[in-house]
Amino acid sequence: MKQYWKDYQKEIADDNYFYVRSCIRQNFFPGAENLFIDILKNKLGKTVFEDAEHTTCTGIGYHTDVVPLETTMTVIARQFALMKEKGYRNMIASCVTSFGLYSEVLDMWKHQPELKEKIAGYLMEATGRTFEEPENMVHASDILYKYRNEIASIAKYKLINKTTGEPLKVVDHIGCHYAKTFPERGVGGSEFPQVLTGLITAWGGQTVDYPERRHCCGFGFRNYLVQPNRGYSISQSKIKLESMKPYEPDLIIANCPGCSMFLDRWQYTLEETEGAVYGTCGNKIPVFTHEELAGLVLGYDPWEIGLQTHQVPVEALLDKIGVEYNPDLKYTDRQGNLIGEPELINQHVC
Amino acid sequence: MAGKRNFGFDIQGGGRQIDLDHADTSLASELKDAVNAWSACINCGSCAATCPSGQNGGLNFRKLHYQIRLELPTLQELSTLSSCLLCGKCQLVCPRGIPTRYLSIQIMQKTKHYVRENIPSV
Amino acid sequence: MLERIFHPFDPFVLLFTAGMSFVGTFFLYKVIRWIEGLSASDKELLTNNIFSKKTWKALGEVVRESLLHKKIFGVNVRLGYMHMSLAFGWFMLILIGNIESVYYTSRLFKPIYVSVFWRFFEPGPTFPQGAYTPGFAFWMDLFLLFVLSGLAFAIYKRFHSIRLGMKRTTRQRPADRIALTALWLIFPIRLLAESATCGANGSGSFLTGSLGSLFASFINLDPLVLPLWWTYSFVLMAFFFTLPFTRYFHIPSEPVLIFLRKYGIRVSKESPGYTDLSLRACSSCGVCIDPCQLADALPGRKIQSSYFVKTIRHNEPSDVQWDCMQCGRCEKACPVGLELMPIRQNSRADLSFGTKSNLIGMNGRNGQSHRILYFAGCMTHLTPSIIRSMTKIFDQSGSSWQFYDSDGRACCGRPLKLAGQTDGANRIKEQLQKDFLASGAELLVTSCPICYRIFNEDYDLPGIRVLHHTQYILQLIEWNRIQVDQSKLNAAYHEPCELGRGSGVTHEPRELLSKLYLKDVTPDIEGLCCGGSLGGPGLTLATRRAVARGAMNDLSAGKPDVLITACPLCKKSFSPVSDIPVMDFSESVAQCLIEQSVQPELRKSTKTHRKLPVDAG
Amino acid sequence: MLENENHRIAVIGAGPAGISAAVTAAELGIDVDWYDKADQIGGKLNDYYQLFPDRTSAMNVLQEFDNLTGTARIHKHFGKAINHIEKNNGRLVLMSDHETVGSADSVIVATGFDFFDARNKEEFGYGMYNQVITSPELEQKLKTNPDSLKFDGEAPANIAFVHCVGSRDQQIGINYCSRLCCVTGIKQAIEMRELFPSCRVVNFYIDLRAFGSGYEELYREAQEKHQVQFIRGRVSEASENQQHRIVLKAEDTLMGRPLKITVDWVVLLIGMVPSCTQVQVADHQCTDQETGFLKAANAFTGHRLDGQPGIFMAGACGGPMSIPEAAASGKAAATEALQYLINR
Amino acid sequence: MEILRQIQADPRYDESCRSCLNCGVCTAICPAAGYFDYDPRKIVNLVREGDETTLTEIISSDLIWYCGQCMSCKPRCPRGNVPGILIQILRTVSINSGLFAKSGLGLQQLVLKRGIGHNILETGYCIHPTRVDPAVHPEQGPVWEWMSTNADQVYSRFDTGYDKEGPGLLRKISPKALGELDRIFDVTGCKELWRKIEDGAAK
Repeated sequence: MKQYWKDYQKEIADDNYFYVRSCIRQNFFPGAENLFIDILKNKLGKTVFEDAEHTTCTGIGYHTDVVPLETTMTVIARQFALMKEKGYRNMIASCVTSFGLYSEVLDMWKHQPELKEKIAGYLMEATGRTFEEPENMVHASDILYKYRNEIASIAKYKLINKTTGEPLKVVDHIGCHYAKTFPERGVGGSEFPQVLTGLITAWGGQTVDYPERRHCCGFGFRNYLVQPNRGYSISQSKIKLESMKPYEPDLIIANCPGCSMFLDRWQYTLEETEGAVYGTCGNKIPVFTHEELAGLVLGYDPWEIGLQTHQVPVEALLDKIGVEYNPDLKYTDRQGNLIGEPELINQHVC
Repeated sequence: MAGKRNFGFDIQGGGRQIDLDHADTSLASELKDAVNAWSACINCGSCAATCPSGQNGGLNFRKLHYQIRLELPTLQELSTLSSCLLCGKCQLVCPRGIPTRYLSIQIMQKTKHYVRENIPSV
Repeated sequence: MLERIFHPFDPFVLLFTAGMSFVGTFFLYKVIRWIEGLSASDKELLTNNIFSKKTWKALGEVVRESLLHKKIFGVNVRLGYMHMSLAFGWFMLILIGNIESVYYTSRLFKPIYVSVFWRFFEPGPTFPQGAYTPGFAFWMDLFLLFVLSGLAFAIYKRFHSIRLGMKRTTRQRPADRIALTALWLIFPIRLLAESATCGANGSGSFLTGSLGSLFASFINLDPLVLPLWWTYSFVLMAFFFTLPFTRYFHIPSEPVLIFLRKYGIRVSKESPGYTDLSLRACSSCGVCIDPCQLADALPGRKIQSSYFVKTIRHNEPSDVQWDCMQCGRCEKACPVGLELMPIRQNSRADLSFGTKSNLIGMNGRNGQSHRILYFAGCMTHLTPSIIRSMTKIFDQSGSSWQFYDSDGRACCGRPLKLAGQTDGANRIKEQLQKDFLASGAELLVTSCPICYRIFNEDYDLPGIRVLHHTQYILQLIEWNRIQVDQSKLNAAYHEPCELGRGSGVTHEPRELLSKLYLKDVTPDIEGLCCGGSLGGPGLTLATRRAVARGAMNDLSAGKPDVLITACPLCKKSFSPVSDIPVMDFSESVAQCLIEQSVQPELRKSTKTHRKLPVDAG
Repeated sequence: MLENENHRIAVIGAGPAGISAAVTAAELGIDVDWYDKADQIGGKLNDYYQLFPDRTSAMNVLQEFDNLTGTARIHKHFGKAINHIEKNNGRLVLMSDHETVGSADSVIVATGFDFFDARNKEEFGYGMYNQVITSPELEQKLKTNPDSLKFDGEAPANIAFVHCVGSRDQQIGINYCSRLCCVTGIKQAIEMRELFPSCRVVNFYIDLRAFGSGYEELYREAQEKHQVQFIRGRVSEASENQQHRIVLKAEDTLMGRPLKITVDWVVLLIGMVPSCTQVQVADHQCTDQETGFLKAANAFTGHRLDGQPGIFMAGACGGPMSIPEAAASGKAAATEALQYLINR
Repeated sequence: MEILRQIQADPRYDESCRSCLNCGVCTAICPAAGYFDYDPRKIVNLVREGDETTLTEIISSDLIWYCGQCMSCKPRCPRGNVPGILIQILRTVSINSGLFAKSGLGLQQLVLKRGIGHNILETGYCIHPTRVDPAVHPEQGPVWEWMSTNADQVYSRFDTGYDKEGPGLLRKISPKALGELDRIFDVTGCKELWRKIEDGAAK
């Protein structure tokens, strides 16, 4: 019997994870990673370890060509070393670019052992550490995919429109580096990865298949990071948004922190520059990360998991699902004192 | 609040994608009726290879002919034809016997006003 | 007083007079428009030459062509006689009639009708006494008979043109039909009218007299006389009134053309007046139709000049303007000597081709100058063996030469001109001219008749002689700069249009042929077109092949072993349809060349500064 | 001539190759045991509409083949797939999964090919989008129900043919060229233009390999007479829009610019892969490591399977082949088998 | 060492630049090809052709700086090439040879090095809330402005560990870890690369 990519299941370890964080995710979705750890520990009862010593993987530096291959490899080797020292074998990357880069590095070491030796030498010379490759290397969204049904079973909300009873139309956006680089490292391969669709359907929603579904969000590293280049970045997101608009999606989820951020921010920018709005009844389309989506259905407080850090307001969607929340706590600090509000974008209510 | 702010970058970009759904093929159909064997081209490039104007740069007849069958070329692209010497070498080397020299004349004739009005220099 | 001037008079003459004055005024009006429509320089030519002996020369030609139609005689005797009898005969009738009237009235100036209808006023000598004694009446009858005989031919031709030795003839437009009928009626009715008059008065000469007395023998002619003269006058009027709108307007136009042409005026975009005159001067005789090779290759497609001239004369849209090969065979045959090729070219809209071309000249590319500049030409680059042969010949001859367009980037501009793109052509000309002069060469040799023609016709190259390689090679042989073995084969020469008819280079190639080959078996026919012509962009490959096959057949009449031509394009056109080898002169010369035949001192090395062409097959 | 009458040749497969092998052997006076997994002759020929390059009806060709097979020397044992050959002291035992079906002195393997499973080229959305079909499916539609090719009851406005699906593609581990998809695409493009004159037909190709006699002429006819458009560039992805039309992305490599078109039908010109019922011979690997097709001992000199005395291969089980080629190789294999029996 | 050799010496060369069919699947879905006058297929070809002058030309031009590194080209190529990775190689060679400074886009490496590069060594993160200035990131919108101006309060709401040592959200990376990073950057030649960027840009 032939195996089609769609049905392809990758190997995902079931416990004892070594977790490495994502620069972008921490910056722009500060609630997401802690939420993820919390779900694993307290909802699924798994062991997750985060090492205070781990650093960036230098991925952005690598893809903007200011950090050479050997350097990135050695930094990654160092993360592996930390994992080994703490006695873990299964690594979870929070960032899709990190994940892709780890995969790339492991693949190159497989084909060029001498390169691996060289890097081991560098690492030893620079830090005196030794490393071992992880036995299992996955992205955070893979874990949620693996336990999607468990999560569904203890979920408080479903991805269903409270009033109409219709399943929510959810756009899934997969970070390019999740599976395009190595199809066999993605659930369902590179063309139509199932990793997010799995979550959406398991939690009651329905995935939207639109023409530009596989198109890149347009981060483009140097093409965003240098201001005059940003036209490239925004035009790519625009292509996606225009293509999905007619399907009237309720929500976009992405497993890549960069994509989540850009699909969120560029909607704001496009409205500012072109007056374009891509959601229904004059609203923009909320963009969630996979952790945030899980947190939402599990009934975490929207403001505790950081939904207020999104530029696109989420209230309309929360109401649609019927999530309880206290508007007054949106912009408060830990103690509940108002921090001061960003310029509020007026909301249309359907 | 439609389209007011400028963030210092161009959202549209080059727009290089050929969009066959909206391409203007009017010129193509005119030429189809005017020049026999016009669609028989196999893009071997013989015409462009032997073309003196091609050697001097600017004109690539194979590409122009091919493009017209897809979409209406830009004024600049069309105006490259005005460096055509009508020497007719292309016609003698065309493996599909397309009267390329006449094709060249026909393209010019049918786009004359369009090009002249918009590029006085031509 | 008036009474005296208009004497003798009868009301019927008014019809004729009206017609006559109408056509007269119209003609004058046209002449003025034509002259207005001349470019400044052409006007100058007119004023400078009108009082020179050129006018007399022109007059002679007018007599030769407009009256005697010498050229048409050349093409076809019967046809010539037809035209001549009508034109010359009628002219004589008018002349003699005039003299006669002057003789009797002893008045030099009097209304034209007096002489035209003289027989009505003066019935002539009594019959039969004076009938056969040469006198006015006698001569008048003689020329009337002459005209009538031509008329008979004309009528006959209209119905069985083939019998007159013409394959095809022109079709009539409605206006032409009326005029034609009128024209046909004029002389029979004149015959009747005169005969009746003579019959009634018992006078007249051998024709009118005898006919008159014959009629008189069984009817009373008196009541018929006046009506017949009325009819005659009416028919004349009808003819004159339609004339300006028909091809018969060529009758007054042609002489004007002859004069202006003699003054050196030629067809050009700048002188629309002259072009219009030329178009008017075409008699649609159809002589140009048979020589056209496309008449066979493109049956049914009316591209021949006779048709084409008619369409543009009446500003009808033409769908054939791109089909003519411009071989010039029709132009050569045209009895009126119209410049059909330039007319055709100018009818092709200027689409500003070539205007942005930027030829990278040799000037500056190469410091050292050589005596000879070799310009192979675009087409020659597609026949590299010609280039190789020329290289060999140049080197053998020890000439100091330079391969101008070794990179195949240059173009002479003639193809643009042929396609009516004069601006582009001129632009190229300017660029090359400058470059040629800057090169310091004294001789420009080209292998391509197309280039040769435009270099000769349009380029202004003081101090540089332009030769086609056939001419150059012949000189080399005559000066013993190279020596050739005569081959044992029989050869036929295909004369390239642009070289032979186009540029008048006819002698050298034949001379060369006789030196190279055992026997010259070229059939004695006007040079044919190979079909490859750059003149007719609109022609499909199939048509071109058909033309080539046709020409090939005619050329192989003498069973040649090899077909020799002097044009790369002709070579390319014939090769695929020929079962005997087709060669350019340069190739056969290179073949028959006796190596090392030249005195060493002539063989100074010329290898420097010369790029050999890459074989672009 | 062969004296010993009780020699028997087995022919496995009743496609063009099998037919001409069986018929030739019978004509040469040998008894033929003829096996095929289907229960009628013709193999895939049964599913075809018209055959390139001259577009004769497949049915007529099949009929002509069939007329040849009426001889008494041919013994049909249809409806069983022979997928294994054992050797039993000199005789070749034919087995259909572990069950002995018969035996022979010489075997001609003509099991043909399978079509590439287009679901393995996910980016083209085959199996996901209804408007994406394969060339054999189009052949079926043309043959049985052309009306099913309408889109929303209307004549389709745009149709795209995608070349090299399951050919020349490292991503799916098929590096060889199936050769015949090109001309199939050309033929079907013409048929679509004739069926729907108003419809634009575009072929996306990488290299156009019109290798057979009459193929190039068909290509030109498609361009000139039928105005079929040929765009040089492989389709990169197909996705469905809201109207369930298919949006294709490719590069027009001759323009050097990306290109987008929305079409009513996408026809994937799928390549040929080894048949899943391809015969395995005991204790011996006789397939090509690269392609998986059967491999002759010496492709230049004959059809004998490598290291398999008495076993010959014919037709597309040895690699992509046109019908005439398959038939010819069937004839050749049969005569080789006969020589083998004589010299034995 | 001439350009082609440098390119081929890169460990990523073999996986990224095999023979090319010129089928164009890469360009077809390349986001940059739709936006810029850019054609990854041609890049692969130019490198395959290996003409030194052309190669020198392209690595001195903007051409190699358009790619957005999305790697969409990787899974599609029938010959298993990865134009996106080949671009990384070309960029590395361009920087090492100093030619990057000849093109406007190449010159941007300086900004990136001083931005991202320094972030890494100084904070241990590629980007940090304190270093994404709303003033130069207007497109980030008012919410980001709110977040970065009130970073302490906002981030602390989600993790008390914010900007403190020990695990947690945007924790302060220990001097020890930073020290190790710094040595790695030394040993593996990143600092060397940075020097080249600074020098090249200075010229």
